[in-house]
Amino acid sequence: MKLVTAVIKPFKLEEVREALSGLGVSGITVTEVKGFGRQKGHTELYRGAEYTVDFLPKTKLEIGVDDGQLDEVVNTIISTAQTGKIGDGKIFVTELVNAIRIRTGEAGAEAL
Amino acid sequence: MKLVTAVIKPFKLEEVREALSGLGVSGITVTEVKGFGRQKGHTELYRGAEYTVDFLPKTKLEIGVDDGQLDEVVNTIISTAQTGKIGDGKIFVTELVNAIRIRTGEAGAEAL
Amino acid sequence: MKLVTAVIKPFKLEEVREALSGLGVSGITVTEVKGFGRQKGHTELYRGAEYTVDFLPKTKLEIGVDDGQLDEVVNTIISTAQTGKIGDGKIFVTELVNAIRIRTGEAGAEAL
Amino acid sequence: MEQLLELSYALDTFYFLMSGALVMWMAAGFSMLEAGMVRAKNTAEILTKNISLFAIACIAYMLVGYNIMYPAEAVSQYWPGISFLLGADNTTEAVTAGGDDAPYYSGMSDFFFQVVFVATAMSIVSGAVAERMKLWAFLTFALVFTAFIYPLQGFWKWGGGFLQESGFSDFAGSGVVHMCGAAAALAGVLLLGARRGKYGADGSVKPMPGANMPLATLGTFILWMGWFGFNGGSELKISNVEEANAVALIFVNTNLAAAGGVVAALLTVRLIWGKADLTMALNGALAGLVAITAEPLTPTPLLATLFGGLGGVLVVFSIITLDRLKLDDPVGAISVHGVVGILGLLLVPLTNTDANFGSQLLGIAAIFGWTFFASLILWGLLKGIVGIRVSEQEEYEGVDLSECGIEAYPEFTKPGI
Amino acid sequence: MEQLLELSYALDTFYFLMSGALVMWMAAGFSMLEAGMVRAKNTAEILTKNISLFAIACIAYMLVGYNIMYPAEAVSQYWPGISFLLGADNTTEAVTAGGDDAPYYSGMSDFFFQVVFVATAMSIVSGAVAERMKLWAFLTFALVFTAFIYPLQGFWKWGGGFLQESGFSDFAGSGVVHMCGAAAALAGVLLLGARRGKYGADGSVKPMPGANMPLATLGTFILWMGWFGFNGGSELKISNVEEANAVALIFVNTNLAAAGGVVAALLTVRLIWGKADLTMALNGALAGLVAITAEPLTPTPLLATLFGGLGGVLVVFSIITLDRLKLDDPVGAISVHGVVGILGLLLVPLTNTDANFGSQLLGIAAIFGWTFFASLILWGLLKGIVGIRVSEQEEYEGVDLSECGIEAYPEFTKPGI
Amino acid sequence: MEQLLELSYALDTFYFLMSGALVMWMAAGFSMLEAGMVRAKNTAEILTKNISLFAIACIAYMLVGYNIMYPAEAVSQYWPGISFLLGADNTTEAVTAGGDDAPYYSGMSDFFFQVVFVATAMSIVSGAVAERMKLWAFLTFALVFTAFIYPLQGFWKWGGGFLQESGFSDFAGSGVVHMCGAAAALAGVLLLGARRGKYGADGSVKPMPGANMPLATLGTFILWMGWFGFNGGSELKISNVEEANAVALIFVNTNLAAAGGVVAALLTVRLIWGKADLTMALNGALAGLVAITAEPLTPTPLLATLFGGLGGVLVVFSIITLDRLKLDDPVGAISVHGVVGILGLLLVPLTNTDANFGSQLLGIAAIFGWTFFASLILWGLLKGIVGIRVSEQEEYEGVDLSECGIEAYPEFTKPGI
Ligand SMILES: Nc1ncnc2c1ncn2[C@@H]1O[C@H](COP(=O)(O)OP(=O)(O)O)[C@@H](O)[C@H]1O
Ligand SMILES: Nc1ncnc2c1ncn2[C@@H]1O[C@H](COP(=O)(O)OP(=O)(O)O)[C@@H](O)[C@H]1O
Ligand SMILES: Nc1ncnc2c1ncn2[C@@H]1O[C@H](COP(=O)(O)OP(=O)(O)O)[C@@H](O)[C@H]1O
Repeated sequence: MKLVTAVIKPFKLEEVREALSGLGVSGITVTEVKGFGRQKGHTELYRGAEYTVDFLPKTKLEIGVDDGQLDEVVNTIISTAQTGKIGDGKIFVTELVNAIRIRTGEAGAEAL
Repeated sequence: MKLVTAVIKPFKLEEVREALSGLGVSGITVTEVKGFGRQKGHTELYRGAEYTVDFLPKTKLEIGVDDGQLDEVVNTIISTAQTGKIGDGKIFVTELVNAIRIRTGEAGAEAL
Repeated sequence: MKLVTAVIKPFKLEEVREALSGLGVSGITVTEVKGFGRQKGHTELYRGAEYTVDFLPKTKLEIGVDDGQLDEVVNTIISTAQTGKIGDGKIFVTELVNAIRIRTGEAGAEAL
Repeated sequence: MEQLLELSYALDTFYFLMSGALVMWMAAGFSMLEAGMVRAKNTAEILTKNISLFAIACIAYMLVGYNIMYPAEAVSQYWPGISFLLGADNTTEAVTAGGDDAPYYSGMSDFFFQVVFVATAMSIVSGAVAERMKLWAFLTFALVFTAFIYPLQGFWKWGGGFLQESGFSDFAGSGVVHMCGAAAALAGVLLLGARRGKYGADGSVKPMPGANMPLATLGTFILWMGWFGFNGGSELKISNVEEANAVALIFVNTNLAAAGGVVAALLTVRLIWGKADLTMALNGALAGLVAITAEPLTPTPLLATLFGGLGGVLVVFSIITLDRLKLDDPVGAISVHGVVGILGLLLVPLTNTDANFGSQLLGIAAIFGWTFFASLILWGLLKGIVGIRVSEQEEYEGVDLSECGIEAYPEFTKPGI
Repeated sequence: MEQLLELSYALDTFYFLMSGALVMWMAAGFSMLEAGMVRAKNTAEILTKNISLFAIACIAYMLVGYNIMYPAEAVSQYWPGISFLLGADNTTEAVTAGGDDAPYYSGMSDFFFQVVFVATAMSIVSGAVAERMKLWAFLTFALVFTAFIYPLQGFWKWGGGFLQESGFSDFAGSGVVHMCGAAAALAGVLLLGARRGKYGADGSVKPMPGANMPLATLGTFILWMGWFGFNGGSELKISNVEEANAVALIFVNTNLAAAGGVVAALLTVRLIWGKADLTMALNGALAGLVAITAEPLTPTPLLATLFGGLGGVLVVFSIITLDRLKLDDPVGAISVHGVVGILGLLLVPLTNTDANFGSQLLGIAAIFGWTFFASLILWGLLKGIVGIRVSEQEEYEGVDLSECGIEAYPEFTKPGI
Repeated sequence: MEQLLELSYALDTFYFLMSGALVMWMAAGFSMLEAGMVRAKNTAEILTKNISLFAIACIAYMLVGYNIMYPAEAVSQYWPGISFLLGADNTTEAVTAGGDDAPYYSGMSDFFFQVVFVATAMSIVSGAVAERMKLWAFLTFALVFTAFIYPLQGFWKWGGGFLQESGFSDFAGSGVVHMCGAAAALAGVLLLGARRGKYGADGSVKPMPGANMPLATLGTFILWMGWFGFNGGSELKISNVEEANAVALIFVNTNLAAAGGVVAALLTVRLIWGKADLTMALNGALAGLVAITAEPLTPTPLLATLFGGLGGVLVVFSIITLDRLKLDDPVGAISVHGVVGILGLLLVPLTNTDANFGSQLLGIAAIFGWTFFASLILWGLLKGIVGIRVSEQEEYEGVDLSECGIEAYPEFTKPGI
């Protein structure tokens, strides 16, 4: 099992969620985050003083997937979250030692 | 060492925290997240237009634990966070390459 | 590749970000979290009733780094985020199976 | 001379209307105060309650309440009889006839001034039962309270009933309006119970901080301002030197009592806990205002300040005590309007030689007794028939979702957290 | 006698000034209502629009608008001619001369009362075009609207133009102020289009909940209070028994119409959807107020309540219908002020025997026709020359950043989410 | 005739009381403005300061301040002597005696009107020292300022002291109230220092955006409305044609000056930075109001608009300049009330032929000098004895926690972030 962590542009969330649902992914955990990267922030102004907002709003998705599903999940995220403009985000994949469903105690692939 | 990531129902946070403290777990990092899963969202209404809120509020716990403590930590989370109703959440376990305490620079199990 | 997850004191964020930029780290994902640990919360009062706030505000950084950069990243975080007072936070390191740049589809070290 | 009488009538009517507009404004004050003192998830509902109860009060009082409170001819000193709708206004002839019996302000302006008082009394209730009471049960209560429960006791005092005859003294309504509202609130709180999680099994009190302190402060300032109409208008006349002086003194005393309440409450909390709890300062201002409402005319400004200060100290201890008794009142309405309302009534004889403690106690007993028991029965009926409390799940998720279907701050907070 | 006339003049002037101050306060009401009903990312901009449009309206009306609306001598019943700035006030001699032609209140107080009306009309527009219209295009529109478009139709009715002659009856401005503002708003919405994402290709309506319900409620209460000045002041005189009675009745009817609107709107949404949508209750209050504004004096209080209730029902259906027609009005301004404004005008003949349906229809057609088409041309010109809509990216990020460079709630929300 | 005098007395008293109520309302305006312009973590504390300073001002002025400012018999033109509490009001006989010396409004109404002015002056201070000053040190300052510092200079002008004799002209208090408050604020800011992190070592200015723009806007509208009482009431009489006309003109000019301030400030920021910074527009409105306050009666409406506009331009540059000088004033109070207050005083001779620049400069020097140095000494004493600044840790966590123990928005923000 793998844990896929994807940082995407916030307005893409709904689209990605639908695409993943289409693949049969049954669960996603979403966090609002701020991203710092190549994409530059913008300048705001307040009472004559300028300041740069370095961190941009991003949305982080965490999805536990079975090894067999990994590639299609990653590819689906790439194809739906991509705008081609800088700041589209990253996908990180880590190994899952275990996954458990709290409600039932089931562990492993059934828990996803 | 393992990193235990648990997604639970928000109102269970206090109970889980106390149970884990009881085990001697000395640190937890908590994030407010939104979960999408089998549990369905609810319908709201605004000026005559209905809409579904798909994402439900969940709370994510991250806990770095020593390998020996892993099982009791996981079991304790299961037993305290469980309501038996859909949406109780998931536990993901990943391997930790290292853990460091910033204050002292200690690494490994002492850092937890 | 490694994923470095650092939990630090919020007011240290800017300093850490600058130090990491100095190392050539090109991306960071930041989450506002609440931490529970050895550092104790404070007591508030509302209409004659006291209560303890157990969870303290912390900031979580996630940084995907190449293996070669790991040590300097970790050391830089330690040296900039350290105040020496309790509650400075933790760094967790996990193995990255893969990293992908959504914009281009590049994978591996180039994606970081 | 006739023109002078007409002009005088016009001035008194205008003064009445302006005072009434200021009291109407208090509805906004209660709304903001309560919206600031509840948690975010119950905010849209408390706002809905506040604007609706004001609307219901206005209609019910127009239909029947006003006639109960001020009957053309009362059946007895205890029972006014029932009639409906509003009568015709004064004719120019009646006014220019002059003499002691001639009307000196518009009857419609009187209705306007009175109707905002009943709405005030009802607004007191909504805060005490906030965060757990069903919306429609509450609005049903509001209808009966404003059509009947409030007007009847109002008749006893201001409509010429037995309390008036007995020498009971209540200038602008520490009893008739404030304690009356608080009595209805207390009955509701007793039948409703505390918010879930408010009191631990070990007797501990869990704070549930209000979501928006600027709103609560704004509400207090609005009420403070509106109170100039509330007390100032209750002089009922301004058109000669003596009356104008009286109204001016009432403004000054009302303002100073509020000021005394703020300072006293703030010092009290500072001495006890070492912090300056803003919500107590706000309650202190209102307590000062309630304390002076029973008699804003006979105290000197210095005494008015002290009376207000007494109210400010009392309200702090009352709020803590009610919490010890597990009487859960999220905004402190019962303490501010009820406990301090009684204080205000008992202070009257100290400066007003026409008043005495016996009559004051009688008035307190009559108003509290009637309002409390009538309300208890009404809340009880509602509880039996439709239920007055939302379900545990609804309370947990917030009544905004279950009752109103909307969130008050959809972008600032996460639902259900 | 002379002193009596002077005193009477002073009272009427003071009554006018107080009424005007209450109407000025409505500017705060519109600001809060609109700020509460838009999303957080567009809040600073709508506030900027509101305070600026008020300022622009005051200056434009002083420079030329007032003279167009109330010309010293009109060129014809259709065209008043143009002149600038304000004239001198009444002399003591003119006042104390007495008689039917003698001025009985200060001309400056009249200007003050009138200028806040034009600002009210303009405030109606800002809500309907919120969240997507460019700031400076909007302010340019405000300038022309308040200097010229509004005053011309105002002249037709209140300045002694052909609508006045035709027997068209509009006491305080359901048509001249409210429907006029709504007509300008409608023209703007048509040329501007809906907010991105508001209407799905499949005809679905996507809700975009307002960010701050307490603010929206506060705004409604402010408007409710200010309306006492709006309608009450429109009697123009209070200084004798008859006039004082009239003003008092207007206060009572205005208040009850609002109350009727709240209750009716709330019951309507409850019956349709089973929830008590607060925003509809707020729109109901305003609808009740607009419905009674065309004639607050001849209905009985009971009828006023019912008329307000009609407004409250109508506004709910109007809001849903406009959404079906994909006319995107974030705050419901077109429904509240336009659709219900027409209702108000058509209700007049039911209680005012001096009015008739023919003249009312003529008035509606003339005011709507002129305002709508003049506004359409003006919006069209602005669209062609500078553009009236912000870019897609700016709309997505919120106009606060692109137009004002600041956020309304920098610590409560995350920009761009 | 006697009845006419009584009625006239009643009208003037009522006019005074309504004006006073509007000025009292400005306390809510300052509270909301300041609460909106500070960061969330310092909001409950600034609210606590505002309501407490108002209360303290009312009590201190009643106890001694009023008598210092308006002594029955002054010791000299520079020193009024000290006495306590309020005297008896006018008798009917004195009023109906008629003649030039007869009192024409209630003395209590005068006190009421005056007391809200001193509270206004003190409210100016709280904004400038926000986010870092200790609560109790501030309240101690408020006590001495309102009991003594303000009343003494008020006596010099309005109480018949040497400034009055010298021909210094300040109609409603651009100097006596606004610049006086700003001078006390400036002294405080100098001893207190800037908020930590506000100014970079490299001279850069770090913005610390206010947390709640709708509140700040509401506050501005409240102040705008209240100013009608502030300036309008300062005519002191309305009961004849000339006075009524004067009050009406003051309303018109006050309103237009504010409008001019908004437009001018908005255009200025637009030209400099290309964005429409709402906070500058709000400061512009207030600057327009301050600019006209020294003389709202002699300018024409057009000139009043221009004077307001001048204020609006000046305030923008003043705010930037103070930041360059590292004088940290989170809400712009020193610029709005101090710098523009001076402008207002210097504009008087342009339209008022009774005024001259020499006397105006003397007045500015005397008021500023006395207030600034007296305040500096008082702040200095407080600094030495109890400290006036919170600790670094407290400032970082927000003064809400350390001073009040509560959060203003517990559910919207995370403490300490
Ligand atoms: N090395 C990294 N570690 C963690 N997060 C990263 C890293 N690089 C980028 N990110 C995240 O991805 C987002 C987008 O990255 P950015 O460099 O701006 O553009 P792009 O994705 O097009 O390369 C960043 O805002 C940040 O949240
Ligand atoms: N595969 C998954 N990856 C990440 N998070 C998941 C996954 N499945 C579920 N979750 C998280 O767990 C929560 C509960 O899951 P859900 O399917 O609703 O019920 P249950 O836990 O009872 O199976 C979800 O809201 C989501 O936050
Ligand atoms: N075992 C752990 N797992 C996850 N997070 C931890 C753990 N221990 C500490 N933390 C995080 O680090 C923060 C600081 O830890 P704390 O024990 O208070 O002080 P210190 O870092 O000085 O040891 C905590 O608030 C929490 O967010």
